[in-house]
Amino acid sequence: MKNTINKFLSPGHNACSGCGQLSAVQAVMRGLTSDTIIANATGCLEVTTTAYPQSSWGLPWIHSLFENASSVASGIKAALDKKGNKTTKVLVQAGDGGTYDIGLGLISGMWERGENILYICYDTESYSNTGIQASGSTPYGAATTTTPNGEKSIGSNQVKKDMLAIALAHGLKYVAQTAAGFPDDITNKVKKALTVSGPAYIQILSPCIPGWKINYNEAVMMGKLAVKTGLYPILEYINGSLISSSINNNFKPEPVSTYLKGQGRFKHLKDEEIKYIQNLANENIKKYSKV
Amino acid sequence: MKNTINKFLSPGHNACSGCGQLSAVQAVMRGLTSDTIIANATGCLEVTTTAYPQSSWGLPWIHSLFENASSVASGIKAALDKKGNKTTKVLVQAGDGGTYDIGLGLISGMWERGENILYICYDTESYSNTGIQASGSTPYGAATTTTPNGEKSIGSNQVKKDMLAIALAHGLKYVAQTAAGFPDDITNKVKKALTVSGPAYIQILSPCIPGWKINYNEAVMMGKLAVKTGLYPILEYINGSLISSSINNNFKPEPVSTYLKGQGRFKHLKDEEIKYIQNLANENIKKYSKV
Amino acid sequence: MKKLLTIKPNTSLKNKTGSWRTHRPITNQEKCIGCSLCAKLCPEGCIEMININNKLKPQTDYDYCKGCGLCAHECPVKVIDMKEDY
Amino acid sequence: MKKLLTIKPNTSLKNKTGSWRTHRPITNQEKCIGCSLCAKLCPEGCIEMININNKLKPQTDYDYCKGCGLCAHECPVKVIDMKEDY
Amino acid sequence: MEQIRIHGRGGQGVVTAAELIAIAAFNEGKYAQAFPNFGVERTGAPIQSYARISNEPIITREQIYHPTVLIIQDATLLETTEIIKGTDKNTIFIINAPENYKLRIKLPSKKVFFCAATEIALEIFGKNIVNTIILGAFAKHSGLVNLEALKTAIKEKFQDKGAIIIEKNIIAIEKAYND
Amino acid sequence: MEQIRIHGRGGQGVVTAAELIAIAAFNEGKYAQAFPNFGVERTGAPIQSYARISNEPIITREQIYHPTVLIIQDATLLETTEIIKGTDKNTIFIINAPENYKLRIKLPSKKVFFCAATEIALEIFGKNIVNTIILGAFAKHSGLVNLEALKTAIKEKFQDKGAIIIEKNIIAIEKAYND
Amino acid sequence: MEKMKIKKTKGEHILEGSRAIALTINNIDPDVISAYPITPQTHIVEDLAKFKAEGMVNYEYVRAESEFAAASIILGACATGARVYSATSSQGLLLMVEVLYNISGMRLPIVMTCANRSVSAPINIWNDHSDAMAVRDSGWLQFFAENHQEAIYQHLLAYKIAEKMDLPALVNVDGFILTHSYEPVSIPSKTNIKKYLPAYTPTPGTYLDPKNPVTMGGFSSSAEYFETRENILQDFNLSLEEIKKEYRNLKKVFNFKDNSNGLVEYSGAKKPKTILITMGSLAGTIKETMKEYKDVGLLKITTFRPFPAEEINKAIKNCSNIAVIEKAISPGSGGPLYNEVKAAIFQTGKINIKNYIVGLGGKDISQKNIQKIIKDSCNKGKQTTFI
Amino acid sequence: MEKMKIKKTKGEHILEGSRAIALTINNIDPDVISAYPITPQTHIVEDLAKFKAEGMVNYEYVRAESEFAAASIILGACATGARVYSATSSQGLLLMVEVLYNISGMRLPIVMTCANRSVSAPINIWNDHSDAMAVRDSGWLQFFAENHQEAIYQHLLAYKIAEKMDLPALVNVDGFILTHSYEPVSIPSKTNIKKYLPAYTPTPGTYLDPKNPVTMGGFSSSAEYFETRENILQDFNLSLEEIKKEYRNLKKVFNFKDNSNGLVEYSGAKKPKTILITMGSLAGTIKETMKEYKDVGLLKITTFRPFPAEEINKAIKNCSNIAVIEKAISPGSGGPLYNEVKAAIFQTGKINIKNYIVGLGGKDISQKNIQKIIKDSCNKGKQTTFI
Ligand SMILES: Cc1ncc(C[n+]2csc(CCOP(=O)(O)OP(=O)(O)O)c2C)c(N)n1
Ligand SMILES: Cc1ncc(C[n+]2csc(CCOP(=O)(O)OP(=O)(O)O)c2C)c(N)n1
Ligand code: SF4
Ligand code: SF4
Ligand code: SF4
Ligand code: SF4
Ligand code: SF4
Ligand code: SF4
Ligand SMILES: [Mg+2]
Ligand SMILES: [Mg+2]
Repeated sequence: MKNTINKFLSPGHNACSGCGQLSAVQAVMRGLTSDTIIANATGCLEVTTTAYPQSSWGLPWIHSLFENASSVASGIKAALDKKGNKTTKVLVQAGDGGTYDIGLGLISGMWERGENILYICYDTESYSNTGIQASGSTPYGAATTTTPNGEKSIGSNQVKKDMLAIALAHGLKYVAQTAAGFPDDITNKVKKALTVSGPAYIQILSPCIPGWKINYNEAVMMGKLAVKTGLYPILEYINGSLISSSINNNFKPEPVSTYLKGQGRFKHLKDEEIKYIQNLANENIKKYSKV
Repeated sequence: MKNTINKFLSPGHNACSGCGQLSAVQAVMRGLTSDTIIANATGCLEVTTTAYPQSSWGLPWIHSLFENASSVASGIKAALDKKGNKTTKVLVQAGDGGTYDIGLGLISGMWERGENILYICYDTESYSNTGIQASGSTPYGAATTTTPNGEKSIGSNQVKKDMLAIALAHGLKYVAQTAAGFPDDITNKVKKALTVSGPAYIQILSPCIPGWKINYNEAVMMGKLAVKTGLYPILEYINGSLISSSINNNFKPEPVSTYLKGQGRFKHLKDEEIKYIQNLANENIKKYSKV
Repeated sequence: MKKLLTIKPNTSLKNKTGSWRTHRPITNQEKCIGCSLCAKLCPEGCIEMININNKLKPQTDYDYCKGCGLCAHECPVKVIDMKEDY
Repeated sequence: MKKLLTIKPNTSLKNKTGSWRTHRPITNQEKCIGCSLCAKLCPEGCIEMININNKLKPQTDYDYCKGCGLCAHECPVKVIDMKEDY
Repeated sequence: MEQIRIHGRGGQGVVTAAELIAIAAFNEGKYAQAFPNFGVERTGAPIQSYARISNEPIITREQIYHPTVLIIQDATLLETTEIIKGTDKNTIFIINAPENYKLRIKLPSKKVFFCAATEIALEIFGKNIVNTIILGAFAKHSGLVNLEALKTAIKEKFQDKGAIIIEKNIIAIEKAYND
Repeated sequence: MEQIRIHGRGGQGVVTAAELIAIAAFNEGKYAQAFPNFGVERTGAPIQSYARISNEPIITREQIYHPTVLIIQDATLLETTEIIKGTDKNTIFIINAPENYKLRIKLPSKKVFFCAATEIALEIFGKNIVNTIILGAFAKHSGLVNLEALKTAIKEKFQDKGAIIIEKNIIAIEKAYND
Repeated sequence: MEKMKIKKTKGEHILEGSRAIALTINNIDPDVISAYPITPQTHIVEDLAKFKAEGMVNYEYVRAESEFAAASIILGACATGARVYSATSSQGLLLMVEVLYNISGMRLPIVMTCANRSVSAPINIWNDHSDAMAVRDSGWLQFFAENHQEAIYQHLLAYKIAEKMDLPALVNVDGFILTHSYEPVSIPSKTNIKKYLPAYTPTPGTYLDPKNPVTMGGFSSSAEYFETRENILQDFNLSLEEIKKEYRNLKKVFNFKDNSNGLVEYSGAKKPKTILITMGSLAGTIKETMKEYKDVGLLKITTFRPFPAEEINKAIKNCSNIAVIEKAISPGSGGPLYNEVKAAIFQTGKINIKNYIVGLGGKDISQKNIQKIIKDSCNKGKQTTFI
Repeated sequence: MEKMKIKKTKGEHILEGSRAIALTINNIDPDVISAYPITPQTHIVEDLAKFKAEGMVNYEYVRAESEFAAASIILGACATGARVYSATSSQGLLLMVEVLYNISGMRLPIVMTCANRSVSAPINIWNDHSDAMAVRDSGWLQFFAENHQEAIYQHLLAYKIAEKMDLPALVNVDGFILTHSYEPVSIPSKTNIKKYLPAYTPTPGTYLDPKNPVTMGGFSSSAEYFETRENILQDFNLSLEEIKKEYRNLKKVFNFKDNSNGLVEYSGAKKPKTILITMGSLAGTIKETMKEYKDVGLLKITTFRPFPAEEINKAIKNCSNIAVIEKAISPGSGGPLYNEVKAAIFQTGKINIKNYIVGLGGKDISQKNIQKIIKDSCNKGKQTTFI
């Protein structure tokens, strides 16, 4: 495979050394063709790839605001429709903050319109770009700068919002979840999602070096561990049915403690909380098992 | 029952004669105690009940904007929490436009915070207040002023967004659907929802005289018909499980045509579209049957 | 100094919407079975169930009744008549 | 008249992020099994699999490699070494 | 410049009536203007609308304080003097009420014309929609627009509503005009 | 007024270094100011920060164009003259590099001091965190703050990070100072 | 025959203002329309939806779930090279604010109608200029229309200048007063509009196109940002001349005459002692009132952004009193138009200039009110008066 | 001993600006805090979250999912009688706009910090005053701080005036320059603050309370709306005196002296030929630069809303040149501060007043730049210069 150096996303960007999100983006790009337009929300990806007058992007790419990438994509789609252009794909890229929180209303509007747009959420489980504040995706127990651990705090006391369920509630034909560290899976899901007509949603767990307080070389390992513990299974829904899951016949879960103890954001957790999180994993394993 | 004249919502409001929404609101009020604060979104209910310097409300009541009633309620809750007030209930009232569309992002944020707030959506299936434009709740085939029927249009070509599914995707402990015309059911659901700790959502179909193009005396009839056809079943979920449904053992569906033909907004529909809508009802009947 | 912006509760009682009415609901108290449905459904909340000879009977407040006819339409025993009224 | 606000594609190639590196990945081409994983995972996208004697081998572009060590950590046969480099 | 003020209730087509006057006058080659004064009230609540007719361009936008013609679509509104504000001895009053209707307030002018529009409406539409009907009386008594122009206006304005509705309205307006 | 400019890379604690200088000077009874010059770059990219020390209140907010002391936390940055802009023959240079380090550009002053901070860092922290260490050299060679004040500053600033980290940093800074 | 002649001079149709605007927009031939309903803008977008439903138009009509979305949708479409349109009002405009600044910073030639209405709290649906004033710093061209016909021409002008200068434009029409009123008007034909406003063809490399894949909306350094802002201010200044030029052109193509030069319109006394300054539909009522005065003139500001400082200076040169009559306030500062006029004519030095705040929340402005203002404007005394 | 003495005069701590603000807010004892992170406001709200996590504070800290929500949350809490706080910046402030107008119209005494930053597009995270200027008509009091200490006092003043006048207040602190810098500062104690700012006790019947069930935010007629707006303008005017009074009071309670009267601060030459006018942290750099000039003075506007027209008139009375140095533009109009100053001193007549636009998008403003401005300000010629 000659095309690992991807002309859709050139080197020279300013992301952290070892960034899990950028690793995932590379895999997404391999799933696209040059006949694609990208609308990107504010966040690490946008900030680190477009320091004027330099851009890493090789595809037509636009950033407007933090919360409106989905509506911007709808506008792009309408303009293409008006031109009678039926081939060009429209892709949204946003972080978990732009997806779970500030952008959710506009995403719902886009999904409601039923437009043929693929939405990709790079889930760093916090607002990485602004210094690791909690988002709706921040998992229970994680310390962030707005949910620090302390005398009266175990870190975030909210559980992660279930974006997949929300996407499914909108009747999306293609909904999937995967993680950095599974590059071929990511690429394949992107390709598949693009064949579906109507809105599609892919969420990719993207370990963040300062956010998770991990070493530069650990992003992929953490992505894999999240999957292996059952905390972040790889899932794929078509027309609302779960058609594939990493929680399958061969699934032998790792204990969540392996995952938690490797990350600075969880290092304050006591046994009790770890048990609670193990329970969340166990529930996932029940819910998403596809045997 | 002496208290049918409800001091929480006095007569003298300016709603249309025969308004289905106001009929429903009366039933909701009977489910409350005086220890309640209401945050109300912009819409018919707000506009017709608070023409300065007159108000129909007998409870502490606030209107801020169209889209933010849920966040305003969170603020009210936080202020009560700070005061150590554990008894006062907080209620949000909004239309379908304020709920399905412009307010959705903020509702999601409120639900995510898990606050003990009851949200009631009066579903007129359009923006009644501004002259019957289509909302995310407008059903397939309905003519509105932004989805008029015409040479190239059968009315709204989008299907109604599934707000209940979205509420359930947020893990709400109490989610219910009912309709104007079932006053005791509404009152009971409100009472029940208020006993749940955590966010609750009740959606009430509220036939609108000019919106549905029906006679002044038909709002309740239409609410009942919507239930009887299976298009708008009465539903109740506790902890995510459907615990009661109007689609039960004794359910004998009326054909949707009875419902559609009684309403001006559907009168342009051809057999084909009526069939499609009958199908939607049939799917509901399958999905929500609780035998 | 700040003009008072809040509104006192239940002040819409000053707005006698009875003037909107073109038809007036007339209830046959005799035949009424006292089910309260009309009172519960009325969008104006202007029907009160009162005790008449130990039976609950609806009493319509014509100061506010807009004459929509909902009560008449829904009365299970059809004892409310809508009469022209203007 | 309007200043050009758009940016030409792939212009970040001017930004040689190799200078950020404190460690340099050194790949043992002999032992490499050519699985491409390193190339697929590198966040910089600066590893290219090239044909060396009819075998695919990774070639790292040190102009951009930030030295994160992800490739080394993930190489299934552990043939990438991170060497101090500053 | 002739100034017409119309009082009625939400849902009675008060605004449409003013528009029809303006369209009719325009079709007769005059300058015309119509505009509403909406409240937030719904069907049933009192509202008003305005129309102006002139041989000169109409540029003012103020509401009508001194109407040449005052149209009352609903006689129950004639309970306070608020509604007849700005009228004087020259004002023409067109009131929807039977000929023998007893006014509760005193009107400043003798030019008071009744039109039993509700009766006609119930007869022709089966509903109390009086706005077009009363325009028949308006045309007859004010002479500000002629009947033909009004009919054309109705055809234009109600185009979307279909032939039957147009026809009924034309019958109704003729009836009021010839009453 | 003494002006200190620090160059380094994101993640090396460039900003913290300036803050520590300001805290130390303040603790010695002087006026002090510190502020960063952030980019959007992440860990690894070149950034700079500023500190001022004075016996008078410091009110200016301009960036530091003519540093009294220039601290280079990462010698690889010393590749272009951009970085030494505004320095002159009086500027004190504190550079993280081994004593025998070969500079690729010419510096305008003789007051160039090397500190093998990376070596010390790897030894003490096992990581290339040099910001506090190089402050030891700064204290020694510039004399602008004394070692004790720096140590107190570290204790204050790193309070949240726990005793072990504070201790290690103090050992490291002492080592650099006494080197 | 006589009848036809009259009709010709006064317009070919009698239409509701909203309908007149909707028909014009359709003739302008936009590619993408998106909007969210709000009183009193609703009739415009309902008409556009209706045209679409009837299958007689070419544009894509995208239903938005909020004004924030509507503005973002047309942003995306315009960035893909489409000519776009939206309309809003009041709360809708306020909700869009972040997007509005973004659009102008991206230099997208978007045209939007604002059916002017007061802003909440308290909530009120009637006309004033609070909404337009709230976005006076957002980098949008702003036009204010006196009547239907002017509104129509301003929409053409707005597209022309927007596409020429790469700046977005807001056309302000007074809510209800213009949007819900009927009056005679001529709707320019598609063919004539094509002559004035050819199809929109942005320069390759400035929009989203897979064949020319550029990056839009990148992150900007201080130096870049600074330059960009200087550039936009310059272009606003340049657009003053462009507006005058294109307004002349507009008159030629559509064969009409008026006193306006696109920026301002003076009417009334040749040598006025008092000049009234206002914007929008109120100008009509003032003109009617002025007929009885010999020494009063009206300077109607038709272009509020860019602010026509030079034109104002010229117009007021020899008068002694100025009354700025406006429908908005900036709490803690006063009337925004008043302050901008004062700033513009600063070098004129001492002149008696007073501020009248009228019509907030739709309070009717009668000819009597105007008479009172004319009378009061000669007196010294209170600078700002609410009438 | 000597050491302690110095420390006393220059503040008791050396802190990051954000930390200093967070500590002060905590001492002000708010009931409810809600915010959404945005650079460069983040450190303030992170600190407040940290205090909360450490269990040493009393406020409720509500995580919001957007700035629109954060503003609405504090609105709801304040309407329930709570003292509230939020902080934001740039895009966040723009996203809040609809809520901001609503808050002021509802007359809720909310205090918010704005860590001033440029607004997009293009996106840029550094300091200027574009964000604050974008809400200049929103009906919020606005203060601008030069340094940490002033920022702290302004927060106290803001709460005081807000609660007294029922008006919301925005305290502007330059992003990064103040929020991310360390300098000596004194944090007023809880006890002292209580003396100046007692607990917030709104009048019964003006807030949400089941025991006194009033309706808030009702629909308003034209007449009502008009009155409400007149009332708010009046109260803004009245607050000018209140600010002066309460600033004097502040000095007394916290025992400090400066040249400011709360509205403006003059420093420099007694009889200046040239007066520079600016807001915020730039004043420091200017003062440093001015030390070398004999005939130059600086008028620092500390209260921008209400705009201190009278104070400005007094200060500039005898000077010949004015240079308004500001960090924002209104495209199509010029520098907003420049225009407001010109409008305020209109009656002064001809004076040489020039506008210098500096620091947009965080472009550093050096003392050299200021020297250049001082030199240029005496010349006639170009009105507006970007430096
Ligand atoms: C309206 C608005 N509020 C806040 C911000 C500041 N902001 C920019 S990116 C960001 C967080 C991004 O988080 P996420 O979407 O998860 O992307 P990540 O950086 O983690 O990849 C925030 C809070 C903004 N740009 N606009
Ligand atoms: C930001 C904003 N956009 C638009 C409006 C105009 N508006 C007010 S109420 C309303 C529709 C209300 O619809 P819904 O929520 O369904 O309530 P209903 O009136 O049908 O009961 C609209 C569009 C507004 N007030 N604010
Ligand atoms: S902060 Fe996290 S997401 Fe952002 S560039 Fe660094 S590692 Fe990637
Ligand atoms: S428009 Fe519909 S919802 Fe609104 S008051 Fe009338 S009937 Fe009720
Ligand atoms: S007619 Fe309508 S308003 Fe009157 S009492 Fe019956 S239901 Fe109520
Ligand atoms: S609904 Fe009929 S039977 Fe029941 S209480 Fe009313 S009038 Fe009586
Ligand atoms: S060290 Fe990191 S940046 Fe360098 S080649 Fe390996 S993965 Fe890529
Ligand atoms: S991961 Fe290892 S084995 Fe695979 S290609 Fe890279 S160096 Fe070779
Ligand atoms: Mg993230
Ligand atoms: Mg509705």
